[in-house]
Amino acid sequence: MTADATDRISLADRDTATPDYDDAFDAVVVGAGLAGSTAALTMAKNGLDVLIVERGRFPGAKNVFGGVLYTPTLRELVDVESAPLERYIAERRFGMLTDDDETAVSLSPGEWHEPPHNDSYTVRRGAFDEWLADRAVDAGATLVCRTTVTDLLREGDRIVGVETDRPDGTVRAPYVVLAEGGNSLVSEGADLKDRERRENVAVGVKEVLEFPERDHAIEDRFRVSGDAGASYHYFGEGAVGDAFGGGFVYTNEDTVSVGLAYRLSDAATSQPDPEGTLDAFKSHPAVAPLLRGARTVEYTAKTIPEGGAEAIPQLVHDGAVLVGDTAGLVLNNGLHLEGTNMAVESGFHAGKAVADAADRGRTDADALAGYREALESSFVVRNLDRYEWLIERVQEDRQLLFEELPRAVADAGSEYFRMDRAPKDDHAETAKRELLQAVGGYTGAAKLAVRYRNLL
Amino acid sequence: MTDDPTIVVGVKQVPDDDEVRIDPDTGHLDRASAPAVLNPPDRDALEAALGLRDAAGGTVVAVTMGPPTATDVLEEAVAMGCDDAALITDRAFAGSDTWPTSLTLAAAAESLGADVFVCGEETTDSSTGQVPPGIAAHLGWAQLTYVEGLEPEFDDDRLVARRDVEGGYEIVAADLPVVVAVAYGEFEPRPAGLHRKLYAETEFEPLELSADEIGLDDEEVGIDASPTEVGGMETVEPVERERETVDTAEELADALADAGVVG
Amino acid sequence: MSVQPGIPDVDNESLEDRLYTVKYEDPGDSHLDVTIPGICAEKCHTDDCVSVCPAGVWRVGEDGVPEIAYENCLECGSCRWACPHGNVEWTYPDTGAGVTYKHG
Amino acid sequence: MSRAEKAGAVDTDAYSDVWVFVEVHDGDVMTVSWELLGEARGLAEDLGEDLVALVIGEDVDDVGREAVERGADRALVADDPVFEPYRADPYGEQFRALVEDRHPAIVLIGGTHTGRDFAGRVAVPAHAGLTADCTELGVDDDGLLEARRPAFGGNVLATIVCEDHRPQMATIRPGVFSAADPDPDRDGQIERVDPVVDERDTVSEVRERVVGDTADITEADRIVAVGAGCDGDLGPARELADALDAELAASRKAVDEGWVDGSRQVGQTGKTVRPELYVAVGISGAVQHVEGMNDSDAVVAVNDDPNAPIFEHADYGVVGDLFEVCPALVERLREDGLVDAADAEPEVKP
Repeated sequence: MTADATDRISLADRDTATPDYDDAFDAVVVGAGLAGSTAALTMAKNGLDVLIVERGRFPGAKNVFGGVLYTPTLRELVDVESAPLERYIAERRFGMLTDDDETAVSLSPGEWHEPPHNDSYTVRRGAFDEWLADRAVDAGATLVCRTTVTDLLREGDRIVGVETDRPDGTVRAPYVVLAEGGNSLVSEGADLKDRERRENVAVGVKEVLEFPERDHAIEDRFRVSGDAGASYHYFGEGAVGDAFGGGFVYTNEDTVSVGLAYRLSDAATSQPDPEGTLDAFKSHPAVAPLLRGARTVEYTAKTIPEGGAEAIPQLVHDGAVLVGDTAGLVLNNGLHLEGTNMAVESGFHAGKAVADAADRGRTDADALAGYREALESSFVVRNLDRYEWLIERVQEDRQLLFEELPRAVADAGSEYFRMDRAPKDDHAETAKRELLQAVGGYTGAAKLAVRYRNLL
Repeated sequence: MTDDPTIVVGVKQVPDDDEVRIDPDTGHLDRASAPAVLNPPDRDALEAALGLRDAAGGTVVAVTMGPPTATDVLEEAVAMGCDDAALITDRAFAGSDTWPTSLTLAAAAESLGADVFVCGEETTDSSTGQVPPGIAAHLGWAQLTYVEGLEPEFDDDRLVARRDVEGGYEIVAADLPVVVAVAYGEFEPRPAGLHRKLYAETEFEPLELSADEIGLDDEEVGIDASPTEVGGMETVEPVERERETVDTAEELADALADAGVVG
Repeated sequence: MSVQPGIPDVDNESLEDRLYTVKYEDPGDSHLDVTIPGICAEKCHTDDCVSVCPAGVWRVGEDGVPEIAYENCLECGSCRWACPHGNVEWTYPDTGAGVTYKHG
Repeated sequence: MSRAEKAGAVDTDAYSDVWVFVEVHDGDVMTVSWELLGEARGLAEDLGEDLVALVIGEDVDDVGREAVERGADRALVADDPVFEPYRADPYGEQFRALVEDRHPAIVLIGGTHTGRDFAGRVAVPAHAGLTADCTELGVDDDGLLEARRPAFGGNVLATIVCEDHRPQMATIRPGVFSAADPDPDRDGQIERVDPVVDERDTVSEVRERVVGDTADITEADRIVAVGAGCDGDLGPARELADALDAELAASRKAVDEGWVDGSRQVGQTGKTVRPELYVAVGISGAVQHVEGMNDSDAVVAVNDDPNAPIFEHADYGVVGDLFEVCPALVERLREDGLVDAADAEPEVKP
């Protein structure tokens, strides 16, 4: 078998040398999560050359969240309906748990069954984040995976690029968007923010469960059909013991996400370990019936920045901005557990601000200040400010709010509906006394009402 | 004297082992579901080839036989450091068994002017290990299989290898040109450089070569040049096992004694 | 009336089974470490790293210095914040190694 | 070498006889060659053709004789210094010349490293059909070789046939078949064939060959196999093997890590074993491993991961740390007198 010399294929005229990508990109985005991909998409749409550096094998590979994606901003940037979604939220239910009782409130507004379904969907991050990153690539961004940013490049205090864990691993760019999530090693390593106190960080643990022997288990147990789904939130002693936090159960297409999150300071001191707390929560009389016969598909864990408004770091630096969880943009006040909408909104504003600064050829913090201003006037910072006082107060009253009140409400409830041969006046009287005792009589109740007046 | 050797590396796209699920009703491996990745033993081959270039200079070119989607493995090879890469693609290759496959890779090596052809000892999806010796036979070259280490002596047109053999090893010096099949797990594959990975994944275009361009007629390749065919498949009932779990070593000893297996 | 208890029991899987559900690529060596073992041995009596970890990565050795089963790590970072002495060296497993979540 | 004819098809009637390649290094014959002669004896009888042993090496006349005693009707012996130690190109040329001259219908080769290196090389010039790693052989009604091999993974056996190319070649995993005992009364023709190559034509040179432990785990009645779980420390497995008077074997991972020699590897790319007792220590039980030990009578598995697939293929499973379970097992076996006393001379020296 001899190909004579004339057939010899010459590669000499092919130029395959490695180009130098320093300053070939206008911006480098650290992390292909919701904030990172949104920032990249926004900048790309404004004509910037953007490089997204993702440490996972694919966008979403390293990302974990409770389970519900809020898409009001995303809807204006991409066609949300063509995204890989699991179910829209048709019912929100809040359960207050003592060790063995539940008192719950449920909302199922009819309008949530119509698009845009209150912009609330359950998703699988492994699928959704990859889809969102693809939108950014479609718009012209460049994505490189399996590459971890380990540090920032500086000239003076101006940030001029990133360093990665690969050989020949530095790349310069005028702007860097830090979207590395809550475990923000790069931002902290480059002194763009301090390490959070453990009181301001929650540890989250979660399982995705399937029901091998039962088809329609989700439709039957959560009373949903078609693409409708449910979002159950739980708090009180039965969910996370005496820690400050809460539990959740969300319905995906044919799996269920069940998990909880509570402060690291509690996990370190009083609480059994996260896995033990999850087991107890899943076995609670009000939760167990939803999960019987389930098998674990995936067990995950995550930390959530919950420092609120006062813990937001400096968002804008010379040549760099912080977005999403890296900027601590998560609202958790017990009723609202929102991080995804905040991440997308911050990515959007950051992207716009970088594009504007690039038009003016400036990289200094003042030129990027538009990002902070836009964020402060958006729902992101305003919601955090609104509930800033609540988080401190709930911390102070946690004994009352998480143990005594749920117990009192449960006892009052069972008292009010007790079936015996005593007259209803006695039942009503006892129920009222249970409640008043817990809140410290009428004066106590009045004080509480004033103390939490801004909650409604 | 070979001063600027051309080192061609054969790589292949295979289903990802960890993602291959057992199809519950047939008991077969459901390969279609698994994503396609670079054949893991090929990373050792790429490292061996790049190591040769580090030691003695030369050009390293990756080649793969497959459909256009196989370009991904060439990108990974270029990202790891290969100077260039070629996709050997032609409908005529469909249904090839190891005979025409080794012929095609031999033709590609010849057309690219290879002095050394390196590949993994086997692929995880067929694992016959026959293709490398087949390529050497088609070309009439020397062959070095189950190679754990390489030492170039290109000034004397020779390549020295340490081969793993039953019960020990051999040191074998082969004249160039030579086909090398590297043992799996014996090399430390290097991580791709950032700029090279960016170039490979966004700008690099592999050279596309058809059967004709590497000097082969359609009848020499594909199904009608393949001596073997699959006559049939039959499921073999798994061996029945007690599957008895015991808690302690003592209980195990007793169980074995009762079963008359020991004592 | 069925004999079934009103509250079904949920058979929670062991930590080992749970960690088994997550795809993992071993980077070869640990991405976690303690900065100064002496601090763990002499100064630390609360072992917070052990109590916060959702994956049983941290176990205190006899000499008071933690043993780190890094292959179990779910990369949440809890230990880094929980350690009252800031004595945890936390880096990401490199070039995409470590866990890969499908659901997340 | 001329371009192979178009499709390489041949007139199959011009090919007959079953050949077995007898692999010999420095006078030692690999047991797989005798196993193939044992099995091929039946094939030759089914076909009504001769069973021929092909012996290539140096000073190998007595190997030819033993091949006849072990079932061959004839032995073809190519005896020359150029053939020792083994190299692919001289062996390949010699085989090509013999095939062109003698037209064998079937050629069976042991699936050792040398066997695979040789089979892949020689199948090409003859445009032969070659099937690798077979575990079953048969002949169909029109005399075609049915070479059966496990389709990768799962429990499926694929039957490979080679209709109009010759010879029909197959490599067979060591340990699958059993060798016939030599019968001194058998006689058959030992034919010396002239070598067609000499040292000047060769393109490679073996500068050094270091071969130590050539234990044959395929013959062992008891085996203790060690895997990744031992993390490099073979102590517990060796002690257990000594106590049970068993051969030490290994999974591919343990061989790849360099802790145990390749000749002791059980599984798809190693050997098939059929002991009375197989103890898997720290072995996860990948499909490719189970393929090589599934014919064992009793299987014991020791692993600290309750999820390890090996437990599904074991008669007795102990979920625990092998560094505790093995010593405890050895002690208990000795206490109950189920094995020789502790001072039995340990023969295991990998």
